[in-house]
Amino acid sequence: MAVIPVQAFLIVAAALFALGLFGALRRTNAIMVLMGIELMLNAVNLNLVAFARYLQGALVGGQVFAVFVITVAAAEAAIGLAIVLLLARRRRTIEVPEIHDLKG
Amino acid sequence: MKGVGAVAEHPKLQGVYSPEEAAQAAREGTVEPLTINLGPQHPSTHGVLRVITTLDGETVLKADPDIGYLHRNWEKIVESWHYPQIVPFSDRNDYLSAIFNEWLVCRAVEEAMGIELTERAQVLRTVFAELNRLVSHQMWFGTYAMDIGAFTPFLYALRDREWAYDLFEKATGARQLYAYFRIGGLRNDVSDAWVQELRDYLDYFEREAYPAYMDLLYNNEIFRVRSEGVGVVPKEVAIAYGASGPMLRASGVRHDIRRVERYGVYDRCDFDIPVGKNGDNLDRATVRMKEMIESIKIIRQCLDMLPEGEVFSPKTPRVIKVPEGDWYVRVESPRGEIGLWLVSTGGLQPYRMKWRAPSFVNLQLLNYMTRGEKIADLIASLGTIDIILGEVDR
Amino acid sequence: MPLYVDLVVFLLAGFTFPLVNVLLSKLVRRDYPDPLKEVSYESGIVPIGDARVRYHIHYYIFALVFLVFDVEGLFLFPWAVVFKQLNPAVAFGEAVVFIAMLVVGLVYAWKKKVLTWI
Amino acid sequence: MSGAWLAFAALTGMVLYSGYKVVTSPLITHAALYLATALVGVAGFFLMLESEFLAVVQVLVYVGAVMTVIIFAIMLSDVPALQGDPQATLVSRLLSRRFGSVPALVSAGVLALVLIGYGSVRWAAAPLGGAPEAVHPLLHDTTAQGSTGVIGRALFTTYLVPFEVASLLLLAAMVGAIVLTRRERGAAEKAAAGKAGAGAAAAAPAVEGAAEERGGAQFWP
Amino acid sequence: MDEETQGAAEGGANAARPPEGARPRPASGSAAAPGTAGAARGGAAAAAPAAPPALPPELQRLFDRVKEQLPDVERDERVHGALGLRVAPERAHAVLAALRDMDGVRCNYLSNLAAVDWKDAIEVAYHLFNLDDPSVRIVVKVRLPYQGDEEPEVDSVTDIWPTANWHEREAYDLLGVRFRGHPDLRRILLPETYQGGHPLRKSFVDRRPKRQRLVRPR
Amino acid sequence: MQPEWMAPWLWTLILAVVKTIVVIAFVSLNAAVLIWLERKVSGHMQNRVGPLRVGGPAGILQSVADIIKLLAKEDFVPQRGDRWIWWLAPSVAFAPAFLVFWVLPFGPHLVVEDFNVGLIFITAVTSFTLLSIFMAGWGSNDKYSLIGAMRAGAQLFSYEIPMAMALVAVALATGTLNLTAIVEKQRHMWLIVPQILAFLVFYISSVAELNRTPFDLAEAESELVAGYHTEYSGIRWSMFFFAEYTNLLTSSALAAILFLGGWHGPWLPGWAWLLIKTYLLVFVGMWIRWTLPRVRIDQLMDLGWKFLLPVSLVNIAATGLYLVVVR
Amino acid sequence: MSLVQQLARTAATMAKGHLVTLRELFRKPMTIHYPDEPVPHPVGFRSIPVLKVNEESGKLNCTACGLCARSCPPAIIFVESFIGEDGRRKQWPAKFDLDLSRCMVCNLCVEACPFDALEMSEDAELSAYTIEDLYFTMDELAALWKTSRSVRIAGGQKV
Repeated sequence: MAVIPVQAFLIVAAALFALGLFGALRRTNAIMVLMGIELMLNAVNLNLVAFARYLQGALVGGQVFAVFVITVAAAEAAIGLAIVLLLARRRRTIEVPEIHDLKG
Repeated sequence: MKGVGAVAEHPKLQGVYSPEEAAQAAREGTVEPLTINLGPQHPSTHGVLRVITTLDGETVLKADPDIGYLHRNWEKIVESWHYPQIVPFSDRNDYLSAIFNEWLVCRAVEEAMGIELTERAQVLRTVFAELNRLVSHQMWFGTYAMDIGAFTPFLYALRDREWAYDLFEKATGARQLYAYFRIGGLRNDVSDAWVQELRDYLDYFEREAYPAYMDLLYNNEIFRVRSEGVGVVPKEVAIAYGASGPMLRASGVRHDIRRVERYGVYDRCDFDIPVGKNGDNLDRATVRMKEMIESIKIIRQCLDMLPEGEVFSPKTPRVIKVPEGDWYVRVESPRGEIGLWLVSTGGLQPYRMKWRAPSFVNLQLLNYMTRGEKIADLIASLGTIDIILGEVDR
Repeated sequence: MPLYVDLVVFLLAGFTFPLVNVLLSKLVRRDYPDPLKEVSYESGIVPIGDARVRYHIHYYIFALVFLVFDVEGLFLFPWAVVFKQLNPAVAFGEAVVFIAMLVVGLVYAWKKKVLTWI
Repeated sequence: MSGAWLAFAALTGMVLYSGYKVVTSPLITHAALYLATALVGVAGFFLMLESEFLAVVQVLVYVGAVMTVIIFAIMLSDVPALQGDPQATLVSRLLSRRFGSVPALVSAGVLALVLIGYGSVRWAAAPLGGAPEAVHPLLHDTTAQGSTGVIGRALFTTYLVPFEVASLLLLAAMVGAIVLTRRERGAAEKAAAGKAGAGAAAAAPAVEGAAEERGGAQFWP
Repeated sequence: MDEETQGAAEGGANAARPPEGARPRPASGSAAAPGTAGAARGGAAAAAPAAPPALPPELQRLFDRVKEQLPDVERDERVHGALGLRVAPERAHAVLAALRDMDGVRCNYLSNLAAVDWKDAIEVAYHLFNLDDPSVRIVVKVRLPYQGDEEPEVDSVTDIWPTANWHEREAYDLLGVRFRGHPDLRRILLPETYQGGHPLRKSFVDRRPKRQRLVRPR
Repeated sequence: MQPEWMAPWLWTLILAVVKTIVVIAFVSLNAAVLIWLERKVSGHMQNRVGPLRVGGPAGILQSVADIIKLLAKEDFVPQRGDRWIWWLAPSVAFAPAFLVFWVLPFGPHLVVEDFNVGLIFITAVTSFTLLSIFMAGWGSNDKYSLIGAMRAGAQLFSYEIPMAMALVAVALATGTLNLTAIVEKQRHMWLIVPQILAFLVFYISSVAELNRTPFDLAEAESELVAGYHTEYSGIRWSMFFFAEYTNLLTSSALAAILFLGGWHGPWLPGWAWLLIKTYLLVFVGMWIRWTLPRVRIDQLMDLGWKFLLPVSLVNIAATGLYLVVVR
Repeated sequence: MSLVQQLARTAATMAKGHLVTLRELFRKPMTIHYPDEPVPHPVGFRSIPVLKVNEESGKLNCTACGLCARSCPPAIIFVESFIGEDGRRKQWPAKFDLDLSRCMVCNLCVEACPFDALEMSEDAELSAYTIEDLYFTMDELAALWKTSRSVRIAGGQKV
């Protein structure tokens, strides 16, 4: 089995992170922004797992951290989408630049 | 004001959700109305009924039945027909219980002309009517089971109906649209063998089919929770909306044309009128299930008292000519009170005939029954109204 | 590293099998195109308005509760697996605390009637 | 080029292409489906990295739950607002300041920064497929549990506090989401729940009694 | 309350057997049905027979009771087997409301609402019953003169009996009677776009192309 | 086994393809058999005879005739829908049903991959079904389809959780997520005995997840005509059907593996026992389907959240407590 | 009712329902394999009116009196008498057509016929691909009478 250096994974993760960041910044639609954030979190997870696999001392820690990241991502999605939905219903828009305050 | 008057002002009876109201509610975000057509080509509208339904999620805001897809203007057509010709054509109104339509027309003309029926004809008419009620309720049972998603009871109902239809076929020559009653009596008599077979059928139904219905569907817990408390029609509302038949009786009104009017031999038969309490789907189902047993009771009594004799009254005039005047005659069909308003100017043809179809009147309650309930309940409630579109649209 | 070749092949096969069938059908069948056939079905009459309107929010609340419980499953599976390798009482206590938190959420949702379909 | 590299390349292509489509696709539903693809690709990476538990959980939580919640949110929002502007071409969008150029520059900067950082590190060559148990005692796998057991043991010993905190987080998320999305009772709900509404005082008592009856039909108590 | 006692409490006379207040046998009911054919073709209002046929005693009692409180109603002799009443269009709503609430009458059940075209007038008939007392059976007729394609008007009774809603829509659809105050007066059986008039009018002409007789080519 | 001249990767690939073909053949055969069986069972339960004319005494070739008919049927594409999503939905429906066979053991060694997190893998993979239903509904742009998709979503959400909790109980009782290992643990006692509650919860949930009566709300024909696949016709529609029957098989097989001792049984070979148990459960599913009426959406939700979920949580706690006490 | 009781009741009722279907599974189906097996019709089953042929003379009983046509509600019987060479109406029909597509199978024509010329045929398998094919002429109606069992039921006899 050939060796895939850890850098390869890290570069992919970095690229994914950049894509997510690009999406999160670029999109004006709140749901799309959330999707960008999910991409970024996945990039982080990829990093964590890759590091865990290669820096073998940190093996467990990385994976467990990835689990927590997934948890946080889920919680974030739940709350974020709930807010988005609320805005969509109250303000009739989910375009981020048009939402200036978050008061109900 | 007291009594029924107050019911008419109940908020639920007013026009529900006008377009402006709906738009207002949508603006406020309290409802998200979605308008959907149930029908005319839909698996569970029992024909070509179209219900324009406004939904909020799964909840029905408004169910507006749009009828008339089967309209053929029966009332106009019969204005140019002779009275005997109207009898077979009336079969097509309520095609699942055609006997009652024939009986209604015959009864109206006989009453107007003062024709006395022979005893045997009276008893046999009652027998056929009750057998047809039994068959019609069986069919209702099957279709209601289909409406709430059980397929098998439907086929059991069809199976048990088949024997009854064979009996009809033997006696009348047809399975559904009998054209059997004639003004002044019946077209033909039945044999003793037929009577015996009818007894066998009743025994079979009571001993085998009916318990199976009860076990398979009626006692089933899912059936219960699907029907209980759904489509409630309180007593006052049922009366105010002119509901009749099982619809009315399920709401707790002990009213039956068989007792109120004197026709057939019902006044000599001993039978109960099952009534419900709450007027929900379960009560309507219960009333119909019990009516099956009552029908069997009536048929048995009639068969016991069946006299020998002619079935066609010899005093019937050759030319059917109704004197001037108008008559309103009612018959208790499986779906409720069929009424016929016969306006005559003394000719061979009616001047006007108005067919008061029970399904037509009962269907009005659909909006009332289903508002605020689930779309699945809309279908179930529609099933317990037990509409026949041939009758609704006429 | 285990061989996941099978998995990839299965995935591809599962994904393409319906498409292959559709292509096969295309070879076999004859089409009689008609614009009326493409109208979406709404009981035999022309649909009123767009189907893609806002749907009821109540569907969504279930989705959110589901999401939370799904993540709970994510923690409970490893717990169940390693249960016998840990000190059982301690492991049990840990999980009980964890589940209790979610039961609190469930009870809250129950009491707030969001689990009651309207 | 070995099989591992081939798989790596395929997954990279899948993840990056889908990620790219997520951020550029004009239709939000397509973006969501591309996001699902990207997440599956990341799960593939996890499989390559021998953490099958995480891979499966990634699919379970992300695709099974988060993605469907996102799609629900899309369906429940006002759809025309979500359709995007199909007229705008990609190039024009990328060149526009608000929708393209600035985010692109920022992202490129971040990417460059990270890559430069990576470049300055000396990496220990740790090959895939080594014998892990030699390195870490926890990895000594006797029960065919793989990474599940590893994570489980770590979770319930070393990371116990974060684990319980996670449950608190989930509770908070659930309560928060419920509080946010529970709207005032709609008119229909009122009609269903309180049939004996404001005007019912005038109605006959039987009407109200029936209304109470109706509310009581529940499948399970 | 269980079913039996409930029925006994409410069903009253209906539950008893044989029904006390039930309608007499047809023969006797229609014995008083002469009516001069042809002369009364213009409707009951036009005919003025010398001696109105006697009512059965219970209907006579009912009529006396009604007449006492509503002096402006007249008997309609065309009606058989029930008490026929005629009332002027402008009084129709008030009389019907009174019939519903009047003691001893209480017509709580509108069984049927129908109209008939007498060429110079449309007659709307309300068939009323009392569910608790089978002997109460009243037909109220309102005569609405019209000419040509006019659509005569009468007050809607949907506020008295909600069931009138569809009946009135049907009468509007098929006979062209406008009911004032009806919440939703649309065509019901015919399509709302139907332009051909009102089919149950005697003057109605079916303008659709006639169906071709189908003969097998030989 | 492997020839000398062949590169290892090629050999792996060939093996994988062979396995795929075998599984596809099995799945297709199974779908055909199940379609025939369902029609036959429903027919006889309803006092009819079911398929009779095609192929021999009992119409055994009925499914073949069906497939030919479906292949030859015209394929309508809804005009206003999202064509791509609509197009891909059958694939997304079928792929997860198929992927389950990657971990499903039919004998001690009769398994494609003895994946050590097989249990969660199945749960994870089947959650794609929801995605496909959404895609079908959204792509059709039809009100019935969308309501059906919404209902399916709510329904799958609500039953995924009790099902997962039942599986947690299984994992707790056996201490592993590997399906083969779980079966081996049942050598002496089937898991249904201690885990009867989990079995019931699992079975009810799997019936619900399969969208079969009494939980077929997503395609309730009396309300929603055909639910999410209203707009599909011909072979595309049959792919949903295909996926449904494959899912029926896999969930029954999973129930047999997890609770009914898998391939353990006397006299017969293991795979035969598993198949017998599986098809017995399939028959029970059909039996239920043709007996019960459909529940309503609120009752469905109540059953899932307010009954099955608490029961499964209690079951987990009880199992855990038992393990604590016994040790 | 306690939860346990309700559960027990639910389980019991459902089990009962399942037993019904299971019992049915092993019963003989009631299906008649229709095109393969004939469906027996009882005497008196009505399909359409057909013209009776006099067994002695081999001619139709019909005298073209037109009573049947007048009694027919949808007016689908078209009768014309035979006009002889002398220009007088003869007592047999020149035309007796029946538009079955609108026939109500009501038996009124049979009852109206004073000459025992019409009977109701038992042959119900008259499906056709076009509506024109449902138009029957005199000869076809007579041929139908010969090939199928027909019976005249009118006036209260026992069946």
